[in-house]
Order: sequence, then structure tokens, then C-alpha cells
Amino acid sequence: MSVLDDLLLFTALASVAIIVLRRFAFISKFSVVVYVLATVLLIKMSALGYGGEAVYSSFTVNVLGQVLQWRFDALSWFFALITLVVALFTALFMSGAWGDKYRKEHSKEAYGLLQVALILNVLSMLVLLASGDLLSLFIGWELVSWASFMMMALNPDKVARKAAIKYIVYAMAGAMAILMAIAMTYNMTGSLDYVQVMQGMAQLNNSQIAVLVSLYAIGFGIKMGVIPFHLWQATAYAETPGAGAVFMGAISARMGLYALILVIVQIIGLTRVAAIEIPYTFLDMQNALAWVGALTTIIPTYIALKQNDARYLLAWHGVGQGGYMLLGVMIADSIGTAGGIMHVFNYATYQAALFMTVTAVIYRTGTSNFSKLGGLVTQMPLTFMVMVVSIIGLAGIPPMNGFVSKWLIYRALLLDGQPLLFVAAVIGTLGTILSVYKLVHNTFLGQLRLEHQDVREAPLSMLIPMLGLAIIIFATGVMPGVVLDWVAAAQIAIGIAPVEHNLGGIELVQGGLNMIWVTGVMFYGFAVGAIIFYFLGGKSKHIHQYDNYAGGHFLTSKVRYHYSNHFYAGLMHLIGGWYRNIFIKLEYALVSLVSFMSQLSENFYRSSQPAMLVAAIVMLALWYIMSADGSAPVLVQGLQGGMSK
Amino acid sequence: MTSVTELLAELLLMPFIAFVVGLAMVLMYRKIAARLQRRIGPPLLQPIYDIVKLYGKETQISHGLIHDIGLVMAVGGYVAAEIFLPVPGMDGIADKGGIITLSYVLMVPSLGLALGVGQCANPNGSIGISRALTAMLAYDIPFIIVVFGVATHYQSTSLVGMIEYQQIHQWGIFEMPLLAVAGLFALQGMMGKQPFEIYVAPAEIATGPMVEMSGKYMGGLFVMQTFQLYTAGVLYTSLFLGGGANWFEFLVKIFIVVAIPMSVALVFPRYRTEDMVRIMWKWPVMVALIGIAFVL
Amino acid sequence: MKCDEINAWLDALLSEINEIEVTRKSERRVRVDVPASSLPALLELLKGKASYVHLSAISCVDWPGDEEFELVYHCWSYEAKSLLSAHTRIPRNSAEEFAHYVSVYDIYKPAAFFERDIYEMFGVYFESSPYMEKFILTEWNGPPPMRKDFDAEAYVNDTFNWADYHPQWLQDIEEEGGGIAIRPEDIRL
Amino acid sequence: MSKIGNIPVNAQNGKKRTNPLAGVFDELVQFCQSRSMFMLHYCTGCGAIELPPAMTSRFDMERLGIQPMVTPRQADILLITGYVSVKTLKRVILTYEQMQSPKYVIGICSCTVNGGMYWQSYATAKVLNEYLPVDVYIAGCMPRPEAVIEGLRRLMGNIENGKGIAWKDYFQRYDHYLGNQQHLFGNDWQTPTDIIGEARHYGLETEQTCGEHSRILEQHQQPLEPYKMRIKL
Repeated sequence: MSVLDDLLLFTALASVAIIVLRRFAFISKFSVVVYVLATVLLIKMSALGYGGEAVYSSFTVNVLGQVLQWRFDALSWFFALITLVVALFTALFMSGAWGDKYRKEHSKEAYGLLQVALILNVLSMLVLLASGDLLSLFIGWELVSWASFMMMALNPDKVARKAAIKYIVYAMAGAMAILMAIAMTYNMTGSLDYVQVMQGMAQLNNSQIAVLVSLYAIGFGIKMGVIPFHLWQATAYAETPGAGAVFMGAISARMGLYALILVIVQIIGLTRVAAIEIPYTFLDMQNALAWVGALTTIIPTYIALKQNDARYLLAWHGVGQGGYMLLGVMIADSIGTAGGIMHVFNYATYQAALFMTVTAVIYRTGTSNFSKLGGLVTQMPLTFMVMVVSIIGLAGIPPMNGFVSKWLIYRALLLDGQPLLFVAAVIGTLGTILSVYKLVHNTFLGQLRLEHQDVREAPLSMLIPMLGLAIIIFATGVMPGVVLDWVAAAQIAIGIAPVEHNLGGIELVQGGLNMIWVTGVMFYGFAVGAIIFYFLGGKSKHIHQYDNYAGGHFLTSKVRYHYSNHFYAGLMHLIGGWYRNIFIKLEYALVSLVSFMSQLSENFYRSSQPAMLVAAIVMLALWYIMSADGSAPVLVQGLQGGMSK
Repeated sequence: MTSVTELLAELLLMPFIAFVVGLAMVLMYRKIAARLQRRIGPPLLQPIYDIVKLYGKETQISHGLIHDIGLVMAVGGYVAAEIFLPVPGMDGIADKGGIITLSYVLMVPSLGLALGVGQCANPNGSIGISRALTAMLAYDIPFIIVVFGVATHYQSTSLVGMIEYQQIHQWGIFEMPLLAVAGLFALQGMMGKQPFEIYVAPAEIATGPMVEMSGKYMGGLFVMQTFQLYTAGVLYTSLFLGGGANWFEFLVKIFIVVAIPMSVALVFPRYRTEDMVRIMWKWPVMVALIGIAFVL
Repeated sequence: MKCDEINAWLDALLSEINEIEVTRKSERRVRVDVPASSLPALLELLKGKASYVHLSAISCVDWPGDEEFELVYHCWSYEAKSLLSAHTRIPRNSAEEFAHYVSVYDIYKPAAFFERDIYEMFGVYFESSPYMEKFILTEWNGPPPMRKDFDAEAYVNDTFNWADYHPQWLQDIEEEGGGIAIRPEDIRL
Repeated sequence: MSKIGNIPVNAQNGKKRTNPLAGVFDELVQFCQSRSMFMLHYCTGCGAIELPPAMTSRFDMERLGIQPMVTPRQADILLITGYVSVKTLKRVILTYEQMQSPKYVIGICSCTVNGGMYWQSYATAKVLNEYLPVDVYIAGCMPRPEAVIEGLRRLMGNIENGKGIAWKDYFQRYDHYLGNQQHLFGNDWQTPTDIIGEARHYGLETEQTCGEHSRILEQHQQPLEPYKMRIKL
């Protein structure tokens, strides 16, 4: 019984226990204990994080000649670590005052279901991460899709339900694409196991690889929410009930990235992907995927800029940062991939912290709408501090960890000589900085409203996970080496040269990065600034918010002297016209096309003798399959090759 | 790696030099402004008088702790940024973090100031900050393209490496003239002077972010302005004019580099926010992209 | 219609109405004295028929002697290029707080502003005028100041005190040799 | 200027100065305060038309280190130019209280000195000194820029030899000023700035700061304590 078995079995048993005990009050404490134990089990496998051998689970199933087995290697250990840590913090967050309020507002049953959804999500993610071959990968993939659908569908109101339905439609389409790709791989390489598939890939010609890569990319891209398929993610994650959004926002979309790295980078190999030329464009497949990542960085971030609700702004950022990771991974050299993978960890920490602060604000003021908030910094100072730490991370500004992974990606783009991709990434970062300040300003700064004067700080049970995450963000920012060790091990697992690093950062002959020095100098600068400020200047007096310059006007609470709606008016004058939500129109067009086709076939089917019609179709299908050298039009020339083997 | 004591000396000396040279630059700016308007202009030590008077104020108002911390972050961020800038004789820790780190450390002061002004709870300040961040978005894109071109040309992102490269070969400005021009344009935006001064528009939003700053807060912003001018000058010099072999040549270069945008600034009126973004995304970006085409 | 035709037509028309008397002071100035009750009708006629579309001002004259306010409506016609001032007398009733008169806001929209001004300065309340509240003298709660019976100097004497003629700072300046070159009492013409 | 001479100045000297820098370099700070004054861009009356010529190329105020600043927070000199109507006086007092001391008031035009040609108008304040401590008067029915600059140089001289302390008078005799203001504006007059709190905070409070007028103020004063950054779970 290897450690992996214990982990998977323990999580399965725990989920059964939680399903059974979901109505009891102690369920929240119980779930916290479950996640702590799961993390302990994972840490027992921590040798993987430092270059250890893959841990195989003893449980195998052979199905029509194929052996399904489950194993953990460095990459899946890295993702599993993030999943379990985020799940632990979410459980901590849900166990305290937030949970009681959720029980009072909704019902004990709803709270229980939320806990169940969380444990099922964690279980399905572990199964996906532990997958040893393509079939178990698909099983895990399906489990994850359905588990996150369950989490989203818990929110009773209409918008959430519609978003959940839209998600599951996208997910099913993605799953079909992946199933198609797996079937074709099996056809071409004769086996499903990663190792044989890898060897089998060598004989395939470029067009077959092109079909495979595009199908896998579409399947995994839908889950990651890359640019053509990004419409479902923001509403779905924003509308999941508070604590659920914390977990979903942080890690659930990254499963797509895991599978993408596993299949495209490890099995097919980026060199093969780069060899495929896309006709009529000077791009190759790898550049095309990198551009998809770059576009996903820009467009959702600027949509986030226009949002008027904190949860939606954060959810759109989730989509944007996903683009960063894809961009990082798609740069073939070691620094870029390290940047992409490390960004998963960094992003999970500050996105979870941000969602927690927004949920804390909702818990205290009842709304996350920017036009109803303002000036909460004096009422909720600790929540404000956590939000500032995480927005510095999200914007990628030095002392925090977000900066390290962005630096890696920029450095890789610089070395790789991709000017336009570099500029696209920078436009994305600047858009993040702008929308992140809008988030902090509209909720915490500016004039305090009359009705929020007696709002109190978030309860302790919510503060502890928030402060914990803030400390993690700062610690991994100052000493990125800790995370870089795991990332290097993961790179070895997927067959890419690991990035050479030390505790402070990266050594490079053409200019490296040492975060300990950078942070040290920054805090030296802050110390000098504080000395200048506190010792050279005289005493200053704190004054009331109505004692303000208003051009000679006497400020009272009757006049709301606060600027928050239409925050970047100047910028919006210029780029306002560019938001023509073309993707939403594209989606409507697709939806109407499908409904039109189904209508067509429906009344075609209802026309005369339906039975005769069905028989004819079945006969045609049989004939088509039987004919060995079927002259029927083949979907693609690649499939033809496979059939003839 | 320079010895620890030498590093400590640099930690103290570099910001101080930056402050003194910055004061001279502020004086130059006001003198140029006066001369252009056919006036005599302020006496020689006027910037120092202003700063000492502001710090000598008896009463100051503050809107809360974040207002204070915001200002400390603003001045401290620039002090930290000075240490990344190599000057003749002192390299600070320019090789620990390259030009990308520097351009991100330069964002720390504007973020700190933004948080501080946010707590001033004055809409003039918030409008000023939203315009300042839009301006940053505007001038940062051509600046980053220039940085990309320069980094690929010198094959290194650390300023020290770039300066050595330029000492051996010619100056950057001769090898990448187009990038130099685009860099100057971006510098104009970065210095926040007249044509792109939308976020400190005294007539419309009562000096934007500085609306609630009195006494030592205003003094802190004056100090920050000196650092801003100094950083812009030194950055451009080390990218395109080959840093300084000795102090005199270095100072001459910085003052010329800073004088050009200043004199351009004083003859232009203020652009609206969207016009600024449009201009910054159109001309310097075009020039820089063509410049990169040559570099690649 | 050319401008003198309008004038001729208007004079003919007004001369038929008996209780008003028209004095044409010049080719471009007409004065009409009309009783208070029929003023709005006259204004409607002027605006509708006689092209006097612009009400440039309403002024008020205080006659405390015969207990009346005189309201003057200055209307201007672009075609006739002439100014018609309609004078009427309304009772002053200084016993109560306000004199009353009807508003002409529905005929001339700018009247609202002029009526508001007169309401503040003279205390004439115009019925159904849209904004009958203070906007110039918001800090003033004394009697309407433009009335002749309001003695400003007396009010000033009891609310403000005066600066002394030769204050300390003037003496300092004089010691330093500055100040007035020639003292008023030594000016000999 | 008005009756500052007879105020007990000893209220201040025993205590530690509020500003460590000022304590150590007293002369330097005073010199710099006189050499760099920020003038508030607030035209209260007709006299303000004389200021642009004083700033531009012919008379160039910047030679004296004087810059126009936009908000009262950054300004040191408040120029009361021209007649001060009762309505404007309310805004002038609000602006004066928003300015940070050491601050100076210069009354330009004779209307601020003794009411000028509006001496018998019911709407204008006659003696500016009752409502604000004024440092320098510049007489003239719109004094020429040379006179304005002469006044400013006189103010610089006062500051340099330590006579520019009229602003303390506002804190030390706040009740006197508050009484005059309430007499003019009515008893419900209040400004958002908490002067008495400020006087206590900077140790400028004397027994004349609070009196019967400030008691009237306390009755209807809105709560003015700033929101403290507190962590109440």
C-alpha cells in the first residue's frame, strides 16, 4: 500500500463521511481535520518535490487489454500541494462565522452540500492529478468537470444556475474533444500508457500531430478559459457561494493547465509542436498557442477593468492570469516554463486571499457592488492590509511573489526574442495594475458611507486564513527559491531542463534576479522614507473626512463627496468603443446555429414515415463502418492514415 | 560583489546624490520656465527653501495611517529605485535586479501614493490618481518596447552590463537612433511634465493627488519630484548615452537629457487623458517597433 | 412685416383699448401704462402677435409715498427693433410681509429669475413662479434691503463696528516714513 | 497687527516646540519660511486682478520665492483682495482654517481695511481683523502690483524677524474671533475644522481659546473626531 493509495483512499472515505454527516454542526470542524490529514499524507510524499521517483499506486485495472494505473510525479505533486493547501484555507474560512451566517441565511442542508462539493472537488482533482495513462486522465477530467458543476450549481439564484449550465455545456464539449483525441492517439500509437504513447509519437507525421494538438488544446483550453472559450468562467466563479468562489477561483481552472502540460509538453513535446506550420500565417503551432495565451492575458483583464462588482472583477482576472500561465508554458526554454508553472502557485495564493477579502466585505456590508461601498479602510484595517498585499502580488510588483513569476516570463520572452508577445504581456500587467487599484479604491478608500460607520472588522475565523495567505505571498516573494525547487522538480518530470536557481532567485549571466537583495533594498528605502517622514516633519493631526478641500463648499453627509463610478473615465473615452463584446455575439451565433440545425432535423424527422427513415440511416451507418477501404469522405487525412495501419 | 562597507556607503550616498542632483534639475526646470516667459525666475536655492519650509511647518493634517504610509512608500520607493541606478563609481545593486525589476520598482511609489491619496477621501485626488494610472499605462508601453529593443541589442538586462557594452562599442544612441527617439518620447510622459501633466491639472482637479497634502506630506512630494527627474535622466543616459565614465561628463549628459523634455514641456498645453493615451500609443510605439525591427 | 408697419399697427391697436395709455417716446421706445389685472393679457398679445418675443428685464420701483410698487416689464422685439416697457402699479401692503402679484413665467420663461430677484430685494411674492426662494441673499434674514424704508446706514452702524482711523499698523508705516504723502488736512488748494 | 501686542506670549516659550526640526534650526527655518511662500489662488474680490501682473514677467513674484498654489492645504498666504461680502467671508474663514500654519493673511484693497467704498453696504464686512488675524494691509482701491509686492516684501521682513506669528492669535484667542463670527452669521455657525482640538493638539491653547462663544458652538457641533483605525472583531 503506497502512500498514494493511503491519500486517495483517505480522501474517498472522508468524502463519504462528509456526505453522510453533512447536516451536523461539527461538519465544518471535521472537514478542516480531513484536509489537514490529507495535507500531512501529501507531505509524506514530499520527496517528489525535490526530484524523487514517481510514486505508483498499487491499485490497477485492466480494461480491454489496457492497464489503468495511477501515479504521482513531481508535476502532479506540485498541483496537488496547491489544491490541498487552498482547500485547507477554504475549509478554515468556511468553518467559522461565515459558515454560521450561511447556515442562517440558507439552510443547514445547503451548507452541508457546500462542504460535500468541496471534498468531491478535491477528491476528483487528486484522481485527475494521479492519472497514469490517458484513460484515467479522462476519467479524472470528467470527475473534475462534474464536481465543479456541483459547486457552481449550489447558488440558488437564476444567474448562477444559468452560468453553471453554460459551464457544463462547455465542459462536455471539451470532454468530447479530449475523448476524440484519446481515441485517435490510441489508434495511432496502439496504447494509452504515457511511455508507449511518447515513443509512438515519433512515427506520426506533422498533420496527425496537428490534429492531435489542436483537439487536446481545445479540450483543455475550455477548462482553462482561454480566449475563444472564456465566456463561461467569470460569471460561474463569481456566482459560486462565497467560500466556494475562493477554491474555484484559485485552483479549479488550473487543472486544464496541468493536463495541457502533461499531454502537449510532456507527451507530444514542444519541439514537435513547434515544427507544425500553420498555412497562410508565419506562425507555428507553438507560437499560435502562445498568442492565445497572450490574448487571454489582455482581453479579460480589460473586461475586468469595466466591471462594477468586486467578485466579477476578480473572476475576470482569473481568466486573465490563466493566459499568463499558458504564455509562460508555451515558451520552450526552462525560464519560461518555470515562470508559467510558478505562476500557478503564486496566482492561487493571492487570488484565494482576494476572494476571501471580498467575501469578508460582503459578510460585513452585505454587498460587493462598488457603487455601494467606500472608505472601509478605517473599519476593516486588517482586511485592507491583506487586500493590499495580494493586489501587490496580483499586479506583480516587487516584494510579492507575483513579481517573480512575471519576471521569469518577461525574461524568457526577452531571451526568446518575441517583441510583440512581450508587449502583449506588459499590456496585460498594466491592465491588471489599473483594475486592481480600482478594486482597492472603490471598496476601501474614499469617503465612508453613513450606513457603514459601525461596520466591524471581519471575524477572527476569517482573518486567520487571510493573514496566513498574506504571509505565504510575502514569504514566497522574498524567498522564491522555495517554490522554484518544486518547479524545477516538476520541469524534470516533464522533460524540460530545470531552471538553475538559488534561494533568492535566478542566476543569469545576462542579468539575473535576487529577490532577497531587491526586497532588502526596498525595505531600506521604506526605512529612509519613514525616517524622513516621522523625524524631520512635525506632528500631524488626524482630521474628519468632511474636513476636506471642496472649493469653499461646506461638506456634510447630505452630499456624497466621493468618486468611484466610471472610474477610468479618461481611458474609457478612448477604449470604450472597443468593447463590442464580439465573443458574446459569436457565442449567440453558435447557439442559434445549433438550435436551427436541431430544429431542421426535428421537422425532417417528423415528416413522413419515421420508422423507414431510421432504418435507412442505420443501414447507411453500418455500410460505412463495414467498408474497410471506405471511400466515404474521411473526416481528416490523418484519420485515414490511422485506419490503414 | 562590492564589499559590505562599500555597499553601505553606496546605500547612503546614492539617494543623497540623487536628491542633490534632483534639486538642481528642479531649479533648472523653473529657470527654463521663467526664461521662456521672459521673467527672472527663482533664486538659486529656491527648491531647498521650499522643501525646508514645508518640513518646517508647525501644523499638518493627515487623513489616517494609510495616508502616512502611502507617502512613506512613495518616498521610500524612489530611494530604493535610486540604488538600482548605476552611477560612475558606484553600482549599487544594479546587477541583482535588471531593468525589468527597476521599471517595476518605479511602480511602487505610484502605487504607494495612490493608496495614500485614496484615504484622503477627496474626489479631486481620486480623479488625479485614476488619470495618473492611465498616464502610466500610456507611457509604459513605448517605454517597455524600448527596453525590449535595448535588452536584446545589449544581450543583457542589467544596466551595468549595458554600460560596459556601450563603453566598448559606440553609444546606444548611434546604434539604435529610432529607439532613442521613442525613449525620449516615453521619457516625456514619464516625467509627468506639461503636455502629459493631466493628473496634476491645477485648474481642473486642484493639483490632483496633491490636493490634501500639506506640510511634510507636500515636502515628501517635492522630494519625490526631484527623484523622479533624476531617475528619468539617469535611466535614459545609461540606456542610450553610455552611462558616465567620470562624474562631470555624467552630469552634463543627465542635464541635457532632462533639459530637452522640460523645454518641450513648457511650450505645450495640457492634453486630455484620452488624447495622451492615443498619442503615446500611436507615435512612439510606431517608432519603437520600427527601431526593434532593426535591432532584431 | 417691416418694423414701422408693426409699430403703426401696434399703436393703432393699443389706442383702441381705453384703460391703457400709450406714449411713444421715440421710433424705438414705447411706454404703456396698464392696470395690474390686464398686464398678462397685454404681454400675451405682445408676444403672440406683435413679435415682442424677448423679456429682457422686470424692474421694480418702490413708491412708499403712495403705498405702491411699480413693476416695469421691458419687452424687446427683434423685427420691430423697438423696446416696449409696460408699467403697472401694485399695492405695497407694507403691513404684511409681502406684496403679491401674478407670475408671467408661463409667457416668458426668463421671468422666473427676475421675479425671484424682486422677491428677494423688494419682497413681492409672485404667485405660481417656480423658484420663490432666496439665492443671492442666502445669509440675510433682515427685511428686503432694496425697499426705501430700509435704512442701510443705520443697520451697518449697529451690526458692524468701524476700524479706527489711525490704527497701529498705519502708525508703524508712518514711523518708517511711508504712508500718505500729503496729509488730508494740509492740502491747501 | 490688530491688538496682538498685548497678548501674553509666554504661553509658548516654556514648552518643547511641536516640531523637532524647527527647534534645532530655528533661524534657518524662519529664513526659509520667509523666502518661500505659497500664495493661495483664491480671488475673493475685485483686487485679485492685480495678482496676475504681479506674477508674470513684468513684476515676477517668483524672484521672491512666491508661487501660486491651488488648495489651501498647500498655501501659506491667503490674499483677501477687495470687498468681503458676508457670503464670501464664510468661505474665506473655511479656507483660512483649512490652511496649515504658519499662515499669513494679507488684506489687499481698502475695503478690507475699513470697508472702503462699500462702507455703508449691509452685505460687506467692514473690518477684516475681527474675523481673522491679518498680517499686512495693502491700502489702495486696487493697489498696483508694485504696492502688492511691497506688501509681500514687508511680510517677508516680518517673518524673518519673528513678527509673523499672527496665526497663533487665531488659536490663542479663538473665542474672540468665534464671537465676532457668530455675531455676524448667527449662533449656528460652524466650520468642519476643529480649531479647539487643533489648538490642544499643538499646545497653543490658552484660557482665551475656549469661552462662552465656544460653548455655544459645542451645543450644536457635529461630531468631528476622525474615524480611528480600530480593529473590533
